[in-house]
Amino acid sequence: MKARYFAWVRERIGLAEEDIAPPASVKTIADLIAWQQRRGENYAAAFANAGAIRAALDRQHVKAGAPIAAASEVAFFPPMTGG
Amino acid sequence: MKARYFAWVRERIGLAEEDIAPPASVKTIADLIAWQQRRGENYAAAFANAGAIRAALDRQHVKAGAPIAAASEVAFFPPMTGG
Amino acid sequence: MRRVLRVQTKAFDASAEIAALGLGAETGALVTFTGLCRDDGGTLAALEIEGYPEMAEAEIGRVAAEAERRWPLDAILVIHRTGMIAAGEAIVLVATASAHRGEAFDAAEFLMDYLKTRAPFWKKAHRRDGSAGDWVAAKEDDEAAVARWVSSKPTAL
Amino acid sequence: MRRVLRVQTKAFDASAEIAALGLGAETGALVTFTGLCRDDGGTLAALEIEGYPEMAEAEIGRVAAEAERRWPLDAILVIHRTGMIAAGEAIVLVATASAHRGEAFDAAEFLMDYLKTRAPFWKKAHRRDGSAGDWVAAKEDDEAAVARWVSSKPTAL
Repeated sequence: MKARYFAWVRERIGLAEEDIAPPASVKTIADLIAWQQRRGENYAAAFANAGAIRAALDRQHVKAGAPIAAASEVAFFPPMTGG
Repeated sequence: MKARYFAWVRERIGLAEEDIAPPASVKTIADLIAWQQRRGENYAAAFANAGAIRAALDRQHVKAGAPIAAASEVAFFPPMTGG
Repeated sequence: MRRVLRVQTKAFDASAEIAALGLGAETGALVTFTGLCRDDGGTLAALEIEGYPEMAEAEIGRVAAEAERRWPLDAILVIHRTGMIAAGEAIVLVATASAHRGEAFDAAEFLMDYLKTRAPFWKKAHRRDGSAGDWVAAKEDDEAAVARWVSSKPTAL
Repeated sequence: MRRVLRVQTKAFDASAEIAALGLGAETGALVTFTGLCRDDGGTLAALEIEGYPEMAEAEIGRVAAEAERRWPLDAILVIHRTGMIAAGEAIVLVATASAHRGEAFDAAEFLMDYLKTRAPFWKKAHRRDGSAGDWVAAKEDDEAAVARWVSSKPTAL
Protein backbone atom coordinates (compact mmCIF):
# COMPACT_ATOMS: atom_id res chain seq x y z
CA MET A 1 0.00 0.00 0.00
CA LYS A 2 0.98 3.60 -0.44
CA ALA A 3 1.90 5.56 2.68
CA ARG A 4 1.82 9.37 2.81
CA TYR A 5 3.28 11.58 5.51
CA PHE A 6 2.54 15.20 6.34
CA ALA A 7 3.95 18.07 8.44
CA TRP A 8 6.39 16.96 11.17
CA VAL A 9 5.69 13.28 10.52
CA ARG A 10 6.97 13.83 6.98
CA GLU A 11 9.95 15.90 8.20
CA ARG A 12 11.03 13.34 10.79
CA ILE A 13 10.80 10.41 8.40
CA GLY A 14 12.38 12.41 5.57
CA LEU A 15 9.84 11.19 3.00
CA ALA A 16 6.51 12.53 1.73
CA GLU A 17 5.40 9.13 0.49
CA GLU A 18 6.54 5.57 -0.12
CA ASP A 19 5.18 2.12 -0.85
CA ILE A 20 5.05 -0.08 2.23
CA ALA A 21 4.46 -3.81 2.59
CA PRO A 22 3.79 -4.60 6.26
CA PRO A 23 3.52 -8.28 7.22
CA ALA A 24 0.09 -9.93 7.41
CA SER A 25 0.16 -9.68 11.21
CA VAL A 26 -0.26 -5.89 10.87
CA LYS A 27 -4.04 -5.56 10.76
CA THR A 28 -4.95 -2.15 12.18
CA ILE A 29 -3.69 1.43 12.19
CA ALA A 30 -2.35 0.82 15.71
CA ASP A 31 -0.44 -2.24 14.45
CA LEU A 32 0.90 -0.21 11.55
CA ILE A 33 2.15 2.55 13.85
CA ALA A 34 3.89 -0.03 16.04
CA TRP A 35 5.45 -1.57 12.91
CA GLN A 36 6.60 1.85 11.65
CA GLN A 37 8.27 2.55 15.02
CA ARG A 38 10.65 -0.35 14.35
CA ARG A 39 11.71 0.68 10.84
CA GLY A 40 14.62 2.90 11.91
CA GLU A 41 15.55 5.97 13.90
CA ASN A 42 13.65 8.40 11.68
CA TYR A 43 10.46 6.31 11.90
CA ALA A 44 10.95 5.83 15.63
CA ALA A 45 11.18 9.63 16.01
CA ALA A 46 8.12 10.26 13.83
CA PHE A 47 5.93 7.67 15.56
CA ALA A 48 7.36 7.95 19.10
CA ASN A 49 4.15 9.39 20.51
CA ALA A 50 1.37 7.37 18.90
CA GLY A 51 -1.22 9.52 20.67
CA ALA A 52 -0.05 12.57 18.70
CA ILE A 53 -0.52 10.84 15.34
CA ARG A 54 -3.69 10.97 13.27
CA ALA A 55 -4.35 8.60 10.38
CA ALA A 56 -6.47 8.41 7.27
CA LEU A 57 -7.31 5.43 5.05
CA ASP A 58 -8.16 6.25 1.48
CA ARG A 59 -8.57 9.92 2.46
CA GLN A 60 -10.95 9.42 5.32
CA HIS A 61 -10.13 9.91 9.00
CA VAL A 62 -9.89 6.65 10.93
CA LYS A 63 -9.28 5.60 14.54
CA ALA A 64 -6.36 3.51 15.75
CA GLY A 65 -8.44 0.32 15.67
CA ALA A 66 -9.43 0.63 12.00
CA PRO A 67 -8.52 -2.42 9.85
CA ILE A 68 -6.16 -1.54 7.02
CA ALA A 69 -6.63 -4.54 4.74
CA ALA A 70 -9.01 -2.97 2.21
CA ALA A 71 -7.18 0.35 1.86
CA SER A 72 -4.80 1.33 -0.91
CA GLU A 73 -3.53 4.56 0.72
CA VAL A 74 -2.70 5.26 4.33
CA ALA A 75 -1.68 8.70 5.62
CA PHE A 76 -0.09 9.74 8.92
CA PHE A 77 -0.03 13.30 10.22
CA PRO A 78 -0.26 15.46 13.35
CA PRO A 79 -3.58 16.92 14.54
CA MET A 80 -4.83 19.39 11.95
CA THR A 81 -4.20 23.12 12.32
CA GLY A 82 -5.84 24.60 9.23
CA GLY A 83 -8.58 27.20 9.00
CA MET B 1 -42.95 67.62 25.95
CA LYS B 2 -42.37 66.51 22.41
CA ALA B 3 -44.06 63.28 21.29
CA ARG B 4 -42.87 61.31 18.28
CA TYR B 5 -44.70 58.48 16.57
CA PHE B 6 -43.39 55.80 14.24
CA ALA B 7 -44.67 53.12 11.85
CA TRP B 8 -48.33 52.18 12.33
CA VAL B 9 -48.59 54.29 15.49
CA ARG B 10 -47.71 57.32 13.34
CA GLU B 11 -50.09 56.22 10.57
CA ARG B 12 -53.06 55.69 12.88
CA ILE B 13 -52.59 59.01 14.65
CA GLY B 14 -51.85 60.80 11.40
CA LEU B 15 -48.93 62.71 12.87
CA ALA B 16 -45.17 62.08 13.06
CA GLU B 17 -44.70 64.41 16.01
CA GLU B 18 -46.43 66.99 18.15
CA ASP B 19 -46.05 68.86 21.40
CA ILE B 20 -48.16 67.41 24.18
CA ALA B 21 -49.04 68.73 27.64
CA PRO B 22 -50.55 65.94 29.72
CA PRO B 23 -51.94 66.88 33.16
CA ALA B 24 -49.76 66.47 36.25
CA SER B 25 -51.62 63.26 37.15
CA VAL B 26 -49.91 61.55 34.17
CA LYS B 27 -46.69 60.35 35.74
CA THR B 28 -45.59 57.23 33.85
CA ILE B 29 -45.51 55.84 30.32
CA ALA B 30 -48.53 53.68 31.20
CA ASP B 31 -50.41 56.80 32.38
CA LEU B 32 -49.41 58.58 29.18
CA ILE B 33 -50.70 55.73 27.00
CA ALA B 34 -54.03 55.77 28.89
CA TRP B 35 -54.22 59.55 28.43
CA GLN B 36 -53.47 59.25 24.69
CA GLN B 37 -56.28 56.68 24.30
CA ARG B 38 -58.77 59.38 25.30
CA ARG B 39 -57.59 62.07 22.88
CA GLY B 40 -59.79 60.99 19.94
CA GLU B 41 -60.56 58.17 17.58
CA ASN B 42 -57.17 58.20 15.87
CA TYR B 43 -55.32 58.05 19.21
CA ALA B 44 -57.71 55.39 20.48
CA ALA B 45 -56.89 53.29 17.41
CA ALA B 46 -53.14 53.81 17.75
CA PHE B 47 -53.02 53.00 21.47
CA ALA B 48 -55.84 50.43 21.61
CA ASN B 49 -53.49 47.57 22.44
CA ALA B 50 -51.07 49.01 24.99
CA GLY B 51 -49.15 45.73 25.05
CA ALA B 52 -48.19 46.20 21.39
CA ILE B 53 -46.71 49.66 22.03
CA ARG B 54 -43.05 50.30 22.85
CA ALA B 55 -41.82 53.60 24.25
CA ALA B 56 -38.62 55.58 24.51
CA LEU B 57 -37.80 58.59 26.68
CA ASP B 58 -35.09 60.85 25.36
CA ARG B 59 -34.12 58.15 22.87
CA GLN B 60 -33.73 55.30 25.31
CA HIS B 61 -36.05 52.31 25.63
CA VAL B 62 -38.21 52.41 28.76
CA LYS B 63 -40.81 50.16 30.39
CA ALA B 64 -44.44 51.09 31.01
CA GLY B 65 -43.69 52.05 34.60
CA ALA B 66 -40.98 54.60 33.74
CA PRO B 67 -41.60 58.14 35.12
CA ILE B 68 -41.87 60.74 32.37
CA ALA B 69 -41.30 63.93 34.39
CA ALA B 70 -37.64 64.49 33.52
CA ALA B 71 -37.90 63.72 29.80
CA SER B 72 -38.16 66.22 26.99
CA GLU B 73 -38.98 63.72 24.23
CA VAL B 74 -41.22 60.67 24.32
CA ALA B 75 -41.62 58.27 21.41
CA PHE B 76 -44.23 55.56 20.78
CA PHE B 77 -43.81 52.78 18.23
CA PRO B 78 -44.49 49.09 17.53
CA PRO B 79 -41.93 46.38 18.35
CA MET B 80 -38.85 46.90 16.19
CA THR B 81 -38.40 44.96 12.94
CA GLY B 82 -35.07 46.23 11.63
CA GLY B 83 -31.93 44.30 10.82
CA MET C 1 -10.38 49.64 18.21
CA ARG C 2 -12.00 50.66 14.95
CA ARG C 3 -15.69 51.51 15.16
CA VAL C 4 -17.91 52.55 12.25
CA LEU C 5 -21.65 52.92 12.97
CA ARG C 6 -23.92 54.49 10.40
CA VAL C 7 -27.56 54.88 9.38
CA GLN C 8 -28.00 55.83 5.73
CA THR C 9 -30.46 55.69 2.85
CA LYS C 10 -28.00 54.85 0.09
CA ALA C 11 -26.73 51.37 -0.73
CA PHE C 12 -23.36 50.30 0.66
CA ASP C 13 -20.43 48.42 -0.83
CA ALA C 14 -19.64 45.80 1.82
CA SER C 15 -16.11 45.08 0.63
CA ALA C 16 -15.18 48.78 0.40
CA GLU C 17 -16.58 49.40 3.89
CA ILE C 18 -14.59 46.52 5.33
CA ALA C 19 -11.41 47.51 3.50
CA ALA C 20 -11.82 51.03 4.92
CA LEU C 21 -11.67 49.60 8.45
CA GLY C 22 -7.94 49.08 7.84
CA LEU C 23 -7.59 45.91 9.88
CA GLY C 24 -4.13 45.28 11.29
CA ALA C 25 -2.08 42.11 11.55
CA GLU C 26 -3.41 41.43 15.06
CA THR C 27 -6.74 40.41 13.51
CA GLY C 28 -7.13 36.69 12.89
CA ALA C 29 -10.87 36.51 12.32
CA LEU C 30 -13.32 38.68 10.42
CA VAL C 31 -17.02 37.87 10.46
CA THR C 32 -19.52 39.75 8.33
CA PHE C 33 -23.29 39.57 8.26
CA THR C 34 -25.33 41.00 5.43
CA GLY C 35 -29.10 41.16 5.79
CA LEU C 36 -30.83 41.14 2.43
CA CYS C 37 -34.36 41.99 1.33
CA ARG C 38 -36.06 38.71 0.34
CA ASP C 39 -38.75 38.73 -2.33
CA ASP C 40 -41.08 36.52 -0.26
CA GLY C 41 -41.68 33.94 -2.96
CA GLY C 42 -41.72 36.58 -5.68
CA THR C 43 -44.52 38.63 -4.09
CA LEU C 44 -42.46 41.39 -2.48
CA ALA C 45 -41.17 44.32 -4.54
CA ALA C 46 -39.45 46.28 -1.79
CA LEU C 47 -39.23 46.98 1.90
CA GLU C 48 -39.62 50.52 3.12
CA ILE C 49 -37.66 51.01 6.31
CA GLU C 50 -38.70 53.74 8.68
CA GLY C 51 -36.23 54.76 11.34
CA TYR C 52 -36.01 57.00 14.39
CA PRO C 53 -32.60 58.27 13.31
CA GLU C 54 -31.38 60.04 16.46
CA MET C 55 -32.34 57.13 18.67
CA ALA C 56 -31.03 54.55 16.19
CA GLU C 57 -27.58 56.09 16.29
CA ALA C 58 -27.63 56.24 20.09
CA GLU C 59 -28.94 52.68 20.41
CA ILE C 60 -26.45 51.21 17.94
CA GLY C 61 -23.70 52.99 19.86
CA ARG C 62 -24.89 51.43 23.13
CA VAL C 63 -25.08 47.95 21.60
CA ALA C 64 -21.61 48.31 20.06
CA ALA C 65 -20.18 49.49 23.39
CA GLU C 66 -21.70 46.46 25.09
CA ALA C 67 -20.17 44.14 22.48
CA GLU C 68 -16.77 45.75 23.05
CA ARG C 69 -17.17 45.24 26.77
CA ARG C 70 -17.96 41.55 26.32
CA TRP C 71 -15.38 40.52 23.70
CA PRO C 72 -11.86 41.62 22.79
CA LEU C 73 -12.63 43.13 19.39
CA ASP C 74 -10.37 44.88 16.91
CA ALA C 75 -13.23 46.41 14.93
CA ILE C 76 -17.01 46.79 14.79
CA LEU C 77 -18.89 47.94 11.72
CA VAL C 78 -22.65 48.49 11.62
CA ILE C 79 -24.42 50.08 8.66
CA HIS C 80 -28.22 50.09 8.58
CA ARG C 81 -30.22 51.51 5.74
CA THR C 82 -33.58 53.27 5.79
CA GLY C 83 -35.95 54.15 2.95
CA MET C 84 -36.98 51.99 0.00
CA ILE C 85 -34.95 48.81 -0.46
CA ALA C 86 -35.72 46.61 -3.45
CA ALA C 87 -35.86 42.81 -3.17
CA GLY C 88 -32.32 41.42 -3.42
CA GLU C 89 -30.69 44.56 -2.00
CA ALA C 90 -28.81 44.69 1.30
CA ILE C 91 -30.46 46.27 4.35
CA VAL C 92 -27.83 45.88 7.04
CA LEU C 93 -24.14 45.10 7.27
CA VAL C 94 -22.40 44.03 10.47
CA ALA C 95 -18.72 43.17 10.66
CA THR C 96 -16.63 42.16 13.66
CA ALA C 97 -12.90 41.53 13.81
CA SER C 98 -10.98 39.80 16.58
CA ALA C 99 -7.88 37.73 17.14
CA HIS C 100 -9.93 34.52 17.27
CA ARG C 101 -13.02 33.27 15.50
CA GLY C 102 -15.22 32.48 18.51
CA GLU C 103 -15.25 36.08 19.70
CA ALA C 104 -15.87 37.48 16.21
CA PHE C 105 -18.78 35.08 15.60
CA ASP C 106 -20.36 35.70 19.00
CA ALA C 107 -20.05 39.47 18.74
CA ALA C 108 -21.56 39.56 15.24
CA GLU C 109 -24.49 37.40 16.29
CA PHE C 110 -24.98 39.46 19.47
CA LEU C 111 -25.02 42.70 17.45
CA MET C 112 -27.59 41.32 15.00
CA ASP C 113 -29.84 39.93 17.75
CA TYR C 114 -29.82 43.31 19.50
CA LEU C 115 -30.27 45.32 16.32
CA LYS C 116 -33.30 43.21 15.41
CA THR C 117 -35.05 43.76 18.71
CA ARG C 118 -33.77 47.12 20.00
CA ALA C 119 -32.72 49.35 17.10
CA PRO C 120 -35.68 51.60 16.18
CA PHE C 121 -36.42 50.54 12.63
CA TRP C 122 -39.69 49.31 11.17
CA LYS C 123 -40.26 47.51 7.88
CA LYS C 124 -43.24 48.03 5.60
CA ALA C 125 -43.77 45.53 2.78
CA HIS C 126 -44.52 46.79 -0.71
CA ARG C 127 -46.06 44.02 -2.82
CA ARG C 128 -45.52 43.41 -6.50
CA ASP C 129 -49.27 43.48 -7.09
CA GLY C 130 -49.26 47.10 -5.94
CA SER C 131 -51.38 46.43 -2.86
CA ALA C 132 -50.99 48.76 0.09
CA GLY C 133 -47.99 47.88 2.20
CA ASP C 134 -48.41 46.12 5.52
CA TRP C 135 -46.05 46.55 8.46
CA VAL C 136 -43.86 43.54 9.08
CA ALA C 137 -44.69 41.96 12.45
CA ALA C 138 -41.97 41.42 15.04
CA LYS C 139 -40.98 37.80 15.50
CA GLU C 140 -41.03 35.92 18.77
CA ASP C 141 -37.93 34.14 17.47
CA ASP C 142 -36.07 37.42 17.61
CA GLU C 143 -37.05 37.98 21.23
CA ALA C 144 -35.87 34.48 22.05
CA ALA C 145 -32.60 35.07 20.21
CA VAL C 146 -31.81 38.18 22.20
CA ALA C 147 -32.83 36.58 25.48
CA ARG C 148 -29.97 34.07 25.36
CA TRP C 149 -27.40 36.88 25.70
CA VAL C 150 -29.08 38.13 28.85
CA SER C 151 -29.00 34.73 30.51
CA SER C 152 -25.37 34.05 29.62
CA LYS C 153 -23.79 37.26 30.86
CA PRO C 154 -25.01 40.34 32.70
CA THR C 155 -25.58 43.29 30.43
CA ALA C 156 -25.83 47.01 30.86
CA LEU C 157 -28.48 47.20 28.14
CA MET D 1 -28.10 25.25 -3.76
CA ARG D 2 -24.85 26.91 -4.76
CA ARG D 3 -21.70 25.18 -3.58
CA VAL D 4 -18.13 26.35 -4.20
CA LEU D 5 -15.36 24.41 -2.43
CA ARG D 6 -11.75 25.02 -3.37
CA VAL D 7 -8.17 24.53 -2.19
CA GLN D 8 -5.71 26.90 -3.86
CA THR D 9 -2.33 28.56 -3.40
CA LYS D 10 -3.22 31.97 -4.77
CA ALA D 11 -4.90 34.75 -2.82
CA PHE D 12 -8.67 35.19 -3.19
CA ASP D 13 -10.88 38.24 -3.56
CA ALA D 14 -13.64 37.61 -1.02
CA SER D 15 -16.15 40.04 -2.55
CA ALA D 16 -15.63 38.69 -6.09
CA GLU D 17 -16.05 35.11 -4.84
CA ILE D 18 -19.26 35.98 -3.05
CA ALA D 19 -20.62 37.96 -5.98
CA ALA D 20 -19.90 34.95 -8.20
CA LEU D 21 -22.23 32.82 -6.05
CA GLY D 22 -25.09 34.74 -7.65
CA LEU D 23 -27.37 34.73 -4.63
CA GLY D 24 -31.06 34.96 -5.42
CA ALA D 25 -33.84 36.94 -3.78
CA GLU D 26 -34.72 33.99 -1.51
CA THR D 27 -31.57 34.73 0.52
CA GLY D 28 -32.09 36.94 3.55
CA ALA D 29 -28.83 36.34 5.38
CA LEU D 30 -25.24 36.07 4.25
CA VAL D 31 -22.50 35.29 6.77
CA THR D 32 -18.84 35.33 5.83
CA PHE D 33 -15.81 34.29 7.82
CA THR D 34 -12.31 35.27 6.81
CA GLY D 35 -9.37 33.71 8.65
CA LEU D 36 -6.31 35.92 8.51
CA CYS D 37 -2.63 35.29 9.24
CA ARG D 38 -1.79 37.19 12.45
CA ASP D 39 1.73 38.52 12.95
CA ASP D 40 1.92 37.18 16.52
CA GLY D 41 2.96 40.47 18.11
CA GLY D 42 5.16 41.37 15.16
CA THR D 43 7.28 38.19 15.34
CA LEU D 44 5.64 36.18 12.58
CA ALA D 45 6.52 36.81 8.92
CA ALA D 46 4.38 34.14 7.31
CA LEU D 47 2.58 30.87 7.75
CA GLU D 48 3.38 28.00 5.44
CA ILE D 49 0.35 25.79 5.03
CA GLU D 50 0.87 22.20 4.04
CA GLY D 51 -2.13 20.29 2.78
CA TYR D 52 -3.16 16.78 1.76
CA PRO D 53 -4.99 18.10 -1.28
CA GLU D 54 -6.99 15.04 -2.38
CA MET D 55 -8.19 14.36 1.15
CA ALA D 56 -8.83 18.07 1.85
CA GLU D 57 -11.21 18.30 -1.07
CA ALA D 58 -13.00 15.12 -0.03
CA GLU D 59 -13.19 16.19 3.61
CA ILE D 60 -14.44 19.72 2.83
CA GLY D 61 -17.09 18.14 0.60
CA ARG D 62 -18.22 15.87 3.44
CA VAL D 63 -18.37 18.76 5.92
CA ALA D 64 -20.31 20.93 3.44
CA ALA D 65 -22.76 18.09 2.77
CA GLU D 66 -23.31 17.70 6.52
CA ALA D 67 -23.97 21.46 6.85
CA GLU D 68 -26.52 21.24 4.03
CA ARG D 69 -28.19 18.33 5.78
CA ARG D 70 -28.47 20.28 9.04
CA TRP D 71 -29.57 23.71 7.81
CA PRO D 72 -31.66 25.01 4.90
CA LEU D 73 -28.88 26.80 3.01
CA ASP D 74 -28.95 28.66 -0.29
CA ALA D 75 -25.16 28.61 -0.70
CA ILE D 76 -21.91 27.38 0.81
CA LEU D 77 -18.50 28.73 -0.13
CA VAL D 78 -15.23 27.38 1.26
CA ILE D 79 -11.84 28.46 -0.06
CA HIS D 80 -8.72 27.32 1.80
CA ARG D 81 -5.24 28.33 0.77
CA THR D 82 -2.01 26.37 1.02
CA GLY D 83 1.60 27.51 0.61
CA MET D 84 3.24 30.66 2.00
CA ILE D 85 0.84 33.21 3.42
CA ALA D 86 2.27 36.50 4.68
CA ALA D 87 1.06 38.09 7.94
CA GLY D 88 -2.11 40.07 7.24
CA GLU D 89 -3.16 37.88 4.32
CA ALA D 90 -6.28 35.73 4.27
CA ILE D 91 -5.97 31.96 4.73
CA VAL D 92 -9.56 30.77 4.56
CA LEU D 93 -12.92 32.12 3.44
CA VAL D 94 -16.24 30.58 4.42
CA ALA D 95 -19.59 31.99 3.36
CA THR D 96 -23.09 30.70 4.05
CA ALA D 97 -26.39 32.04 2.76
CA SER D 98 -29.84 31.23 4.05
CA ALA D 99 -33.29 32.74 4.37
CA HIS D 100 -32.68 33.58 8.04
CA ARG D 101 -29.69 34.68 10.05
CA GLY D 102 -29.64 31.94 12.70
CA GLU D 103 -29.09 29.19 10.13
CA ALA D 104 -26.42 31.15 8.25
CA PHE D 105 -24.49 31.94 11.46
CA ASP D 106 -24.71 28.38 12.77
CA ALA D 107 -23.66 26.83 9.47
CA ALA D 108 -20.67 29.16 9.09
CA GLU D 109 -19.47 28.45 12.61
CA PHE D 110 -20.02 24.72 12.13
CA LEU D 111 -17.99 24.75 8.91
CA MET D 112 -15.11 26.60 10.56
CA ASP D 113 -15.08 24.35 13.62
CA TYR D 114 -14.92 21.26 11.40
CA LEU D 115 -12.36 22.74 9.02
CA LYS D 116 -10.11 23.57 11.98
CA THR D 117 -10.15 20.07 13.38
CA ARG D 118 -10.81 17.78 10.41
CA ALA D 119 -9.52 19.36 7.20
CA PRO D 120 -5.97 18.07 6.55
CA PHE D 121 -3.93 21.27 6.71
CA TRP D 122 -0.93 22.04 8.89
CA LYS D 123 0.61 25.42 9.63
CA LYS D 124 4.32 26.09 10.00
CA ALA D 125 5.38 29.46 11.44
CA HIS D 126 8.12 31.45 9.73
CA ARG D 127 9.54 34.06 12.10
CA ARG D 128 10.72 37.54 11.20
CA ASP D 129 14.09 36.80 12.80
CA GLY D 130 14.63 34.10 10.18
CA SER D 131 14.60 31.26 12.70
CA ALA D 132 13.53 27.83 11.51
CA GLY D 133 9.78 27.45 11.43
CA ASP D 134 7.95 25.50 14.09
CA TRP D 135 4.72 23.61 13.46
CA VAL D 136 1.70 25.28 15.02
CA ALA D 137 0.24 23.04 17.74
CA ALA D 138 -3.42 22.05 17.61
CA LYS D 139 -5.57 23.77 20.21
CA GLU D 140 -7.75 22.02 22.75
CA ASP D 141 -10.16 24.92 22.28
CA ASP D 142 -10.73 23.76 18.73
CA GLU D 143 -11.57 20.25 19.86
CA ALA D 144 -14.01 21.68 22.39
CA ALA D 145 -15.56 23.90 19.72
CA VAL D 146 -16.22 21.00 17.38
CA ALA D 147 -17.52 18.77 20.19
CA ARG D 148 -20.56 20.99 20.77
CA TRP D 149 -21.95 20.14 17.32
CA VAL D 150 -21.76 16.44 18.09
CA SER D 151 -23.68 16.79 21.32
CA SER D 152 -26.42 18.95 19.82
CA LYS D 153 -27.31 16.84 16.80
CA PRO D 154 -26.28 13.45 15.44
CA THR D 155 -23.77 13.67 12.63
CA ALA D 156 -22.64 11.45 9.83
CA LEU D 157 -19.06 12.72 10.14
